[in-house]
Amino acid sequence: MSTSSPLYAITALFDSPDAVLHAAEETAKAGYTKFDVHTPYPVHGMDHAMRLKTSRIGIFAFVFGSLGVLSAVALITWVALHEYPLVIGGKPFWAWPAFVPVSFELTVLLASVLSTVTMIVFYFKFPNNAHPLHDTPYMKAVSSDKFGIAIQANDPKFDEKSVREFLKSVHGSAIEPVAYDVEDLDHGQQLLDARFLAVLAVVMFVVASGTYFTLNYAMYLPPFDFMMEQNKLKAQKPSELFRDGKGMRPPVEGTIARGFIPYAFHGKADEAGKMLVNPLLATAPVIDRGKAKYLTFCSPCHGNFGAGDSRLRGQFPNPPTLNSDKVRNWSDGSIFHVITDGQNVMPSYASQISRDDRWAIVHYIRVLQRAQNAKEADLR
Amino acid sequence: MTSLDYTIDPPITTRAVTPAEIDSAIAAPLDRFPSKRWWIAFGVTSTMLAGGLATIAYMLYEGIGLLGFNQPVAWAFDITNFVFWVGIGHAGTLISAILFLMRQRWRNAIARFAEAMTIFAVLCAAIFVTVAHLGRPWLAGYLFPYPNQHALWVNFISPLVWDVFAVNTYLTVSLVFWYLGLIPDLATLRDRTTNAVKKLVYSVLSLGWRFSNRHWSHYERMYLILAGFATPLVLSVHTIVSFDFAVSVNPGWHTTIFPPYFVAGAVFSGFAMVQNVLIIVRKMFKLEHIITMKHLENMNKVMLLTGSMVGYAYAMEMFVAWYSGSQFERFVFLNRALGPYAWAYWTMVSCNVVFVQLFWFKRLRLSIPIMFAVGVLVNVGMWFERYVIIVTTLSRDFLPSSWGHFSPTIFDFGIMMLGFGLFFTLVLLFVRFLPSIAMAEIKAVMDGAQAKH
Amino acid sequence: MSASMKLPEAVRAELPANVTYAGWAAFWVGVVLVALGYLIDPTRASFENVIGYLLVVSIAVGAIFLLALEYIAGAVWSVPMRRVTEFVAGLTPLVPLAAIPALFHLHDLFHWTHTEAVASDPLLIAKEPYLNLPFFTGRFVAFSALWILFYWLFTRHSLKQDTTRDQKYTTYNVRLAAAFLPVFGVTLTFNAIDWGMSLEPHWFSTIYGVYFFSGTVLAAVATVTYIVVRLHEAGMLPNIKRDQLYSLGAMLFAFVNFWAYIAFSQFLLIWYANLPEETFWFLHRWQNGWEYVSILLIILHFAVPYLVLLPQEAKMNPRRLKFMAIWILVAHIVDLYWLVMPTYSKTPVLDWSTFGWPLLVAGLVVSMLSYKMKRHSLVPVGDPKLERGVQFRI
Amino acid sequence: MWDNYAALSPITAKQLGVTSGDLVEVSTSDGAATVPVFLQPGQAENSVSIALGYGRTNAGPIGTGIGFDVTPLLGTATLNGARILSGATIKKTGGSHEIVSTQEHHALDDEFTKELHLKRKIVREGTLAEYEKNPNFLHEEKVTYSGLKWAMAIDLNKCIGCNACVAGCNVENNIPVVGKDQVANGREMHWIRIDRYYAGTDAAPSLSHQPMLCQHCDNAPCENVCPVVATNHSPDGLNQMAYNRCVGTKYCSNNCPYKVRRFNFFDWRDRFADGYYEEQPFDLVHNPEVTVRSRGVMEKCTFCIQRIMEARQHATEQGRELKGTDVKTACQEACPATAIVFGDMSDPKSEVSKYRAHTLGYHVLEETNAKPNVTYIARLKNLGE
Repeated sequence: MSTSSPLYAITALFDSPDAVLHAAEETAKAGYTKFDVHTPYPVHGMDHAMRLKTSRIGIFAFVFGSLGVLSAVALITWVALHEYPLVIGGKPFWAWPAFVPVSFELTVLLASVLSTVTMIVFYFKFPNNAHPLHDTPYMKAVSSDKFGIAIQANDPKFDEKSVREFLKSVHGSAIEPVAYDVEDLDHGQQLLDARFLAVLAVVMFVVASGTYFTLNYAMYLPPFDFMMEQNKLKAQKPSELFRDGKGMRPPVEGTIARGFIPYAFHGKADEAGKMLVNPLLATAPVIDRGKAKYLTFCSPCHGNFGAGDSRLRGQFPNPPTLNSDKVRNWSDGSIFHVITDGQNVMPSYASQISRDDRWAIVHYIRVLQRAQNAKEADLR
Repeated sequence: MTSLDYTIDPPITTRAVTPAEIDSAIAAPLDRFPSKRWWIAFGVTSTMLAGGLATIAYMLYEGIGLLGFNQPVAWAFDITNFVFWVGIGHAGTLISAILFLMRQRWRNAIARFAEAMTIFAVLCAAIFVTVAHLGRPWLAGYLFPYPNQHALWVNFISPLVWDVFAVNTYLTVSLVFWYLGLIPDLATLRDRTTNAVKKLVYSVLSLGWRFSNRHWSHYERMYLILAGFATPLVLSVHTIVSFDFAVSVNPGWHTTIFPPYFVAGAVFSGFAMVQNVLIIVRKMFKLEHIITMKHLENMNKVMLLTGSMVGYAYAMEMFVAWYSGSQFERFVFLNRALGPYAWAYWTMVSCNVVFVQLFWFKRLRLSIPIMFAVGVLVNVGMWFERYVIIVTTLSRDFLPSSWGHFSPTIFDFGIMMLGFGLFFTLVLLFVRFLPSIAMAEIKAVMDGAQAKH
Repeated sequence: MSASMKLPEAVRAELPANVTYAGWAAFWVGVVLVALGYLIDPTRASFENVIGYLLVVSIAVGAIFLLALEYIAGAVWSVPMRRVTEFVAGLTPLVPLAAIPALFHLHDLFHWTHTEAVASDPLLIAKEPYLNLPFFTGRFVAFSALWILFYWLFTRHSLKQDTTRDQKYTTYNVRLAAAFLPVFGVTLTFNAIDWGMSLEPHWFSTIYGVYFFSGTVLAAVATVTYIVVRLHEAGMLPNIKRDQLYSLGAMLFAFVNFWAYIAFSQFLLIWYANLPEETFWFLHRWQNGWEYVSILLIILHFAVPYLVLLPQEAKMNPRRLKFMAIWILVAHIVDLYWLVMPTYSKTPVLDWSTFGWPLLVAGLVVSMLSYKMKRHSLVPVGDPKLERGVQFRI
Repeated sequence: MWDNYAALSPITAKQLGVTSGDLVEVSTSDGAATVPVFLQPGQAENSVSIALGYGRTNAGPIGTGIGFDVTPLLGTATLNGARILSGATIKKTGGSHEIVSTQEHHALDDEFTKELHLKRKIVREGTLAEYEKNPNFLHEEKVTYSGLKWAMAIDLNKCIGCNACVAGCNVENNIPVVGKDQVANGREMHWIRIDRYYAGTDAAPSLSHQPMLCQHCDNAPCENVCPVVATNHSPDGLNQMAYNRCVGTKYCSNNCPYKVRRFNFFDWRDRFADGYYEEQPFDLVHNPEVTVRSRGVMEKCTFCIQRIMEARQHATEQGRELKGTDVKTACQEACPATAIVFGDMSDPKSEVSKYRAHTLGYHVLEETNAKPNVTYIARLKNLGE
């Protein structure tokens, strides 16, 4: 406490709550506004004596509580009705009685924690360990069993001599000046201090990345990866058990699977064109089906109307039109064979398109061909 | 009965003490090297804790099948211990919040201690309901609602999610409440100590508190508001724990009286635990003049009251099970009293309802050995209450084909040890490092503490 | 305590004549309405009689409970106003009278009294050892006798203290209170089961007794609060300060919350488990117009009192307390109506006959107060805790 | 039941002074074997039945050393001929063997627990005469739904209690074997089980059995209580499990009135017999369409959802709506008596709808209002009055 540093306040100590209450009343009456009373515990009636306004912290609690209930209801409603509605136990999606407990808890949580933080940070301007009163004999006294008054130097009516006399007049003892520590001078609220913000940023980064790592990786690390590595042989996975290393076993030679009809004309386009006959009748449902399959599998190259004018034109050898005389004169079997076996750069579609669907496509191609080359009779 | 004089306020301490004496009496254990007895106790509890942690680690490695539960008794020691510890945690908030709102001045001497025990007990409960209970505890994060790529949230209809919210809220609010009360005391310790390290720690923890009346004014209002929030919160927490059972369709679990009954039971067991620990602490730290016989007697009276409420609930359950006429209900309650777990049921009834009736007599209420014994029995009884509710109900429910028996394994006792080890270790550390009685609050209610105008 | 404090002298205040007349008028109008109701539709009248009976029980027996609570808790704030509570409890000897008309119509009220219905219903056969007329009547007589006995003992000790100023009577009453609380718990519960729950004999809920208890305390505190505030305003209770009023307001607030807590717990559990054996009771109260009564009940009995009494200032504001006391009494009557009447009628019924019993009871409370005030001091001057009670500060 | 045993009627056992678990020596003219006793009400007096095929010495990690070899009882003449022998004697040897059964035995003379399955209407039965007189002696509530909704019906008249459904389900759904010690602790994993109940007296017992599996309730109590929505309802009426989401609170099992949920207390596959399950060729044994569940996860009957999905895929390929008849569950296929019917209950013409509408159809534990989708057809007995 060097004498060169500026004065913070003049302090005085009192021995009983009555004495300090009386002194506080007198101080307020004398017109001092920047003064404070320090007591080891709250003394009843002091607010009135110091002419303090009733604390408004209750309003914060009410606001934060309302925020809690609203955010809970909003979150639950959004989840239950919009984000992922699930049928649970035959209950309605918005099962309001079941939402009451969580809403209540969030209300209490936000109201309690946020209003306490508000009080400490905004009303008390804490954390602040650099106050001039700290580490003074005055503080040591009022933290145990004495009662004190400090009239601050920045009070408009402050005058060291008159304050000392005033304190003496209200029977204060140990009247002492308290000065600012040099390093205390600029220390007020330090929430926006750069160092504090830097620490905060580091903490945020560590917490955020830790949470991310935990939620996305740590929970599934071995040995907790049980269901990710299941002891079962999935289709097309290898198996060490078999000499050829294939998990899927090929059928025994000369056998065919139930319901499977082998295609006898692989590589025999001419025969297929001669021998195969479309087994489906050109009914409306068949043509609709053919259209759907055509638009799915054929149109990407051959175009929506079979004109060979898709967006792929120019990227590859150009897909041919299906409306050419050549194709129009093909038999149904030839078209079927090309779909089944492929031709030039066109691969086989046998695995994607079922047999019946291929025949339906053939019907639809006929429809397209006829539409592009309509005779007058068709228009009637 | 002439000894009682109704015209005067009952004194707070048994002999006149000055505020400075309060400070030194309470801060003394913090300033000296712990006694040999403390080290022995600490050794025992930390060994229990270590044993419990080893059990948990082995379970994590091998699977929770190490515990004894089965189909149909899929909950047993884990949830019994969870409910037990949550229950213990209820005395603290009751003392600190509800008795505060009722302006029971005697609560000031024991509030700090009870609040600390609340926090420790809720921590124990949280451990049981996650690592000792879940089949895949490493996925416990799924119980929290957080945005994720599956767009899947928690089931807000499930009572277990309510539990997550309730226990976490309770833990957080209790911590805030407890810490708020600690701030002035930490500031007092800061100003008392001569040790530089302690001074630094207390300075940081006390956040720069300086006993300013401009702060006290907000502080007192905030304390009142927190008490106002904590009161419904404490009811809601054990209510929600009771919902864990009562929302089910199982006869014996689905009983509408569960919410108030569980709350009463929780307060009952919590008071028994606080009373037991305080009896030891006041003796060890020579605080008999601050934590007086009157405190213990009042706690015993609360135990008598809540114990009788629990007895009322047992009787109502029995009566209404009979009155319902439903064969499932009737069977379950007969099965409790006469079935394979009848021993547990009658242990529960005798410990919770019968023994506590000794407290009708003032002499027994004031006898330390008797009240200590009854307190222990109450906690045994309350543990068995949860055991009876969980195990007997599940072991024989709707389909006789699926009935079963539960018998605990050594690992069940291992996790149980974890709870007691953790709790008492934390209690021992607490009495060693923090003021176990709220100094500022005691000073505020002593004779002559307030102005007589 | 300081010797400067002057102990209050015995206060002999009388209600103004017009208030007493209004009380008697309300009483007789109520009696006429009830009698007319019985003449026109005895079944409906007996259901309304049950509401009236439960209302009297909750006010009178609730007041005895408040007396016991003060003694057992060693509370001091309520001592200066305890006579009011005692006067309200003075209704206790009249409680059985309120049930007598209904006792002659038990057959209209209770399905389980129909032997032919019981014979074909396994559930009712199972309940017969409890739900039968001799036992029912026996319980009614026993409960009434116990309540009157405890009322008589409590007030006798308290009144004796006015003259003797002997502290031993306080000790007597503390012990009496300890004995009363278990008796209160059991009798109130089974009385509620008898007159409320067994109206729908298939339904059961273990929390029913607690539910009725929450309403009981609320009704008693509201009655006492209203009278205390009115007497205070009339200058007859000068020792009551904002601090004592605050305690009354806090009790109202606490029990409004407690009621909501119990009511919601019961509803949530039954809604959630969705067992037909329980849900039908709530379904009756959520159909054919009863849903509006249910919603009204939530607003009347919880939402409004909660919001109005929430601020600290409101709990000590005499005008607001007076208003909320009446409000809560009305809500309590709606609560009883909601408990009882759905058994009588598929749709809510409301006309002149509904008001018979509330008027009768209100008149009775005023007349009882007027009668008692003429005979006894309005302040328990001999109570050793009186001085502390007067000095009580929050 | 883990081992084989000598089934004796309670009355015969009382005469011999033995009870379940006691070892007895059974001898025939050809030889003798020591077997534990298991009381079976309904077994004919003075007779004993024993299952063959146990007590093998070389049957792999699971089969070796399980049960008791009773082949010595069979002489060369009987080995290939009739297996019904007369003139056998039984002698108590002292000593006992722990017999592990998935269902507790309830004494027929304990009034407290006796015949609860009938009192609770879990198993409903009538007599033929009763049915002829009044076909509506059971009452069934009718509910209407729209859209495809899966349901099952089990005809208790047809069910012979052979356990083929249990085996079929185990194979289809990758259900692990848990070992005798775990079965003893009530941790068997079967998704479908045959519940059996006794009624009457020791002298004249009557047996009821009932296949019990997940009932896929409309108001499933298990779904409400799951905190992580790991179990919920599909639009086609299935009560489904998301194994990946399950954290293992086990509340669903507690709240299931039928106790059909099964919990993986361990990773059964690495636990049993030194990780025997993880060896080759067990990856080939497991159905690739079904998750191999890990420890800490709850599981239960899915109504063979993998088959439903496959059928739905075929239907989509063929450009048509999925029909109820497209799917057969594994238990249904395995049932030799066609007691199990599965299909679309929204289709009034489907077989399962007819069963649901049948006057003998009932749901187990209707009191709980769970609205199950498994209908049982009450068993009629012809007492030949």
